[in-house]
Amino acid sequence: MAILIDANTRIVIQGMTGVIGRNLTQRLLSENSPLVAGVSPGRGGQQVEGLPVFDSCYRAVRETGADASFVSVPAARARDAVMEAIDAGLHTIVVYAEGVPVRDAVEMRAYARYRGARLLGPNAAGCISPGLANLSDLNADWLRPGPVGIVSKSGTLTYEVIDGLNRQGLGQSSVVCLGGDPVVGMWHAPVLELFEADPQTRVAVLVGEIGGRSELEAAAFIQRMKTPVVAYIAGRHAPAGKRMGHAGALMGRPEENVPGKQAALAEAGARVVDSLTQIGGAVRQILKAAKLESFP
Amino acid sequence: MAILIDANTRIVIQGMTGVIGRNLTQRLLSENSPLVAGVSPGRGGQQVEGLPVFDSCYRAVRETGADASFVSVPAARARDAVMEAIDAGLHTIVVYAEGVPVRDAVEMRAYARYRGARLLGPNAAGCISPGLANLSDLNADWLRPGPVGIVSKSGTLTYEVIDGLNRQGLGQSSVVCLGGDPVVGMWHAPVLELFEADPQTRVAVLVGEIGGRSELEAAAFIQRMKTPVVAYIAGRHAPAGKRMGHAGALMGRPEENVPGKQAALAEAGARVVDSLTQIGGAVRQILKAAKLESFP
Amino acid sequence: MNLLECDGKTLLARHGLKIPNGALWPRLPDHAGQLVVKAQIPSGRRGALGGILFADTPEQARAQAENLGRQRLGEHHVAAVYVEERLAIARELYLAVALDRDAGCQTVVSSPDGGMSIEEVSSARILKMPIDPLTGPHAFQLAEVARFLADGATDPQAFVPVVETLLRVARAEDTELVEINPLALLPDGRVLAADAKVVLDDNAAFRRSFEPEATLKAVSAQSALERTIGQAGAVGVEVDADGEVIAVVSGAGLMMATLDLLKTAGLRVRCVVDLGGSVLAGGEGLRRVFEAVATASPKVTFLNAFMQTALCDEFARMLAGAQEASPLAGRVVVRLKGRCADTGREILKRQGFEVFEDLAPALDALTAQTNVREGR
Amino acid sequence: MNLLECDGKTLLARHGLKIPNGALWPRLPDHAGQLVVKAQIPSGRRGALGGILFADTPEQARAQAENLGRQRLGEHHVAAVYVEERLAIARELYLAVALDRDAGCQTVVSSPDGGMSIEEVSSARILKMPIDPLTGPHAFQLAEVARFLADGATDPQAFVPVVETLLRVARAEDTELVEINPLALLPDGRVLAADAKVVLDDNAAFRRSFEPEATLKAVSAQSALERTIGQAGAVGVEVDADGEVIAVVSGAGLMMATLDLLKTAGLRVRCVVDLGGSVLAGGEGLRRVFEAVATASPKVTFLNAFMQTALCDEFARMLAGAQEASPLAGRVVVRLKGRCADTGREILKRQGFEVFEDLAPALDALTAQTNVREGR
Repeated sequence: MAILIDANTRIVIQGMTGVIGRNLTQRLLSENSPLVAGVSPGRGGQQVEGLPVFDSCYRAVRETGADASFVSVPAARARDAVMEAIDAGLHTIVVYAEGVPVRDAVEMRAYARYRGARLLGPNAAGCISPGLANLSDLNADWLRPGPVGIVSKSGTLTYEVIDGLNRQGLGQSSVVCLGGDPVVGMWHAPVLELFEADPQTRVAVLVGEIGGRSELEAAAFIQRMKTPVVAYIAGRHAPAGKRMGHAGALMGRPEENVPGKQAALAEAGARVVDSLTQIGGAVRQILKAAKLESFP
Repeated sequence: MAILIDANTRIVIQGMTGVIGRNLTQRLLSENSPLVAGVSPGRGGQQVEGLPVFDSCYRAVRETGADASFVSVPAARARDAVMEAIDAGLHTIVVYAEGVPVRDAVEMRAYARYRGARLLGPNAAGCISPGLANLSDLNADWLRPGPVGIVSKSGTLTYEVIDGLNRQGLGQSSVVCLGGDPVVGMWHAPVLELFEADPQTRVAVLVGEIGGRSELEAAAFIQRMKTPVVAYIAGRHAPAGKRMGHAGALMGRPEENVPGKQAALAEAGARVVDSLTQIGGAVRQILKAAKLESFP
Repeated sequence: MNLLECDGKTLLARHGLKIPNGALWPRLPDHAGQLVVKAQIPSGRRGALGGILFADTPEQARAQAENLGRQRLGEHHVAAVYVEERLAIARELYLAVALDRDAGCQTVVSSPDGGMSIEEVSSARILKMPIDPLTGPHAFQLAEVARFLADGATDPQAFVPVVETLLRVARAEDTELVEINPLALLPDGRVLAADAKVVLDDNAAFRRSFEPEATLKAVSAQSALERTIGQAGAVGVEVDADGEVIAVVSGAGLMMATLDLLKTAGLRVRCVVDLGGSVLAGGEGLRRVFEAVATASPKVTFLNAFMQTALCDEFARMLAGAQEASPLAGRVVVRLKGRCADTGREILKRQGFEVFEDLAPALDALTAQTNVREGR
Repeated sequence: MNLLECDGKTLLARHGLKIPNGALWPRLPDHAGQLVVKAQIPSGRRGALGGILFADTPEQARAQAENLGRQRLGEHHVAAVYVEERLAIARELYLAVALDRDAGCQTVVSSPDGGMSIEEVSSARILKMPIDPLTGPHAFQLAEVARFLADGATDPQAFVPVVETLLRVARAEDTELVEINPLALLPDGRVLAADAKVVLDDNAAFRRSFEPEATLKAVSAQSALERTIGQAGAVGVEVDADGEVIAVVSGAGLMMATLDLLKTAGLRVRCVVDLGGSVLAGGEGLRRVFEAVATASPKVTFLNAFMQTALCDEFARMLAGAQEASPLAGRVVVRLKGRCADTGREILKRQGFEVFEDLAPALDALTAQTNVREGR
């Protein structure tokens, strides 16, 4: 099992004929990710790496049964691309672009919620279910199937988490990167909800950062969650008033800073670690303890 | 128990200072329905039967904690009244007016679904949970608490169903009238879903009519439903091409006529009766059989 | 309300859609070339019925129009005749905006294959594009419809403003259907509405300024009896012109169920009437409904009223008044139940009506003494 | 981008909001009566700092403005001086449209109690009205805000167009915040924006035509080092002016985590840099980032890069080139991991850098040889 995407997912790349789109196409095909088509208005009928390119998401859905999209278009065009994807019925959508106007992000998010689509981003690395499907900027070679689900805002930070798990010999069920902008489609909690329902996921790792209430909403859900959660929040030493690379990472009200989020998560029953480097070990311990419990 | 409304519901009447609003206020108060306020723009500060009237739903919600509304305004003003009610957080809303433009009904319905509000109507009698709360045009004196849930498009037809149940000595958990217009907020299926989850409801009665797909969607849900359902569809002998009093009751595609809907419901496991007068007896039989099963 | 072609086109033109140069006879369009003379009837089979003629000169058109205006085509009297320039059409397409009651939105229906009934077009050649009521149409939706209409053969861009305008018409005029079939692509690239079928939402009349030019009566599908009942504020549905029973019922749902009960019992029903809330509320409308019923001289009038909020005794008094003003000649069977119904029934018994509280005995009385159709 | 009052007001006026008659000194407004002379600094405490002066004559205003323009108020250099008519105000209100990142929408914030910081107003006197992004503002929402502002004391209708316009500004100009405090109700019933605080979304600059008139540099919260790094296409965050370590990291999330690790290890960090995708993609930006870092002469530069898609050997070659063009004087500790990282590390070792594959040994190297702050 996995969440959000699996081997039956049918992926399109919006903006496939651009440089980033072509590179991603090559990579996803080399990884055997279930990529079926591209969408580039005005370029319908062309091919990229043997895959058909359509003028619209509507046509791609009609001709290929596509249901997920990696939106690889410039920031200024992301809104329309996402709205069209949602309208055409693509229900898992990743917006890679950084620098999307927040008004556009607001509209994408509202439309996705209204229409029941799952939107990662803007400014998101996307999601990957190792061995099944890749709808992300992450390199599938570094992951392997396993019992750990990861939900993070940041893509680069996620590499580090995966590395920590690899050291412990632990693979991933799915890895989900939500994006670093102040307004993004999905928050941590609904992803945790999917991990909770996924039999493969034995432990969930939540990686958060300062700013916004996503991690606090997640804490409220963790209180009712059976799957154990390891949580790490970045930005403890961020100087006040500065945007920390992610437009959304900004010191805010006390509960939105590291101590506030850590406290909420710990109180909800998550295993909170102070350092990035402690995540792998914490996951290993929980799995070990669970095994001892089930085989006394 | 009951569905949609109960003794903890806090009802406002939008248009309370009008003639219909005042009459309804008197009646609901005489029935001890939990009515808390009225809303009439420009009349904030007035009182009706000792209840405060507010200028807006926002104020009514803030001052009284209201969560349900009976919209008793002229058809031309229904859209704005409903949009405001939804926006202010009233989550169970009945639109009584007949003759609402279909564009307005379309917008109300979309907004209610988007924001998670439960909308009955336009052209709906509303809903009532006997002994607990009345958010309808129905007279509470004719109902009493019991094991039967009723969901119907029509209010007047519902009187007849209640009469049939009364003859069998059977009361109601809740009675829900969806409205006779072609586009209304809730359909039968989500109400059945609520009945299914309600421990008081031992049998659900579905009353439908020709036109539209609501009863067909309900049939799809009944297949997974444990609570037994008795179903009746009006309009078998309606002449083709005529609107049968309800703007939405119109012979359409074969599956939307009486034989088509009856077949879908019967196949899904509902007990389908041909005549209005057979509903009470059918419910009685099902309850009797269930009792024999549980006390062998 | 169904508009005739000429009014539909006027409505479209008002919002900026191009239509052929045309005029309602006895006027003629100011056009030098060939003309088309079109009977204004609400039927898609107009051409097959001989309702579309071609004229080389204004004189010929005038003669054809005069002749056509006197005809009956199929079941329709020709209400009016519309004369317009004859177009040289390169391609015939289909474009409509239709209310989808189940999806709860307007839907753009388009096909590159126009000129025939849309039911005859294969589904692969039809694109249905639902328009979200909260966001309205998106630019990429218009582009997709335009691409589908262009069908790879012409520049899609020419269709974008047409689709956009048609959606604006649907919204601004509160249409249930606005259909252009064919949408004509001319050799010079212009796109024109060569026909127009428009159904307006009557409930939105209060916010619409449009007044049809052609007479409406030919368009109305209502019978004379239905119209009279409608003018009194109730809803009448004629079932069988030879029927013996007219049923007057206190509500739409119960009306349908009552019709089912009567027909299942083998009775021949002339008409059913839904009194509706406004009629129940006041005496004048009720009196006029009963006047209309009386003029139809039914052998049996069945009044089926079950009222939990309105008062049955008041209702009975209004009814008694109506009976005195315009008496019903045949039997009157009454089922009256609800608030203060005992008094109400007493009042009506004194009028000589056969009065019951419950539906079953009332139906028994009806079937016992009325001719039941053979082979029920 | 934060606009100064004068530019904020220009923006509001462009959309039709009334503002006092004013001009940016050395110009003076064409006004006969008393004047207000206002220092243009991004601080809500401007009045308390002596940044608002009143003048009876243009001569007095000119003298005050000249003096004020040379001053420093609190931490701010006065960027510009704005002179406007002095208003007779009947009531001071508060109105703002603020982006609510958590609700994911614009929210109208209003209070009948303006003129002070909104944080000082009791919550019962503040109305927050979220605006749905799909439907936009409803008429009944504008009416509710207007009623709240009127507070039963005046006609709400005067406020409806003000609220509507402010929402139009927020949408058309892509604002994160547009705040009018006080919103002035004059004795004659007019409503004016007596102050304006506007924060624009920089990401939307491509679709906005507005050019601020006043100098921006005073508004920018960026340090010189941050600005230089920003101009190279990366994001620099200055942490401690006396810090010894500059960390350059391959991504925003990892940058934050790296800062946490360094600080927790007791190191004093001058600045952290997020290289971002565009810098990683090409040599020129990377060279300029390293040039900027070199000019800051850090005792230690820590490069922390973990890349799964970009190639580490190419990255190392670009880095070597940058080092040759503008060498870093102090120690350079590198953690390089990812695709083709073996070759990359070899290249960087040859540059004399201390190179590691994993984070832990790199951190050990940093703490072992760098001054660790006392009392960590």
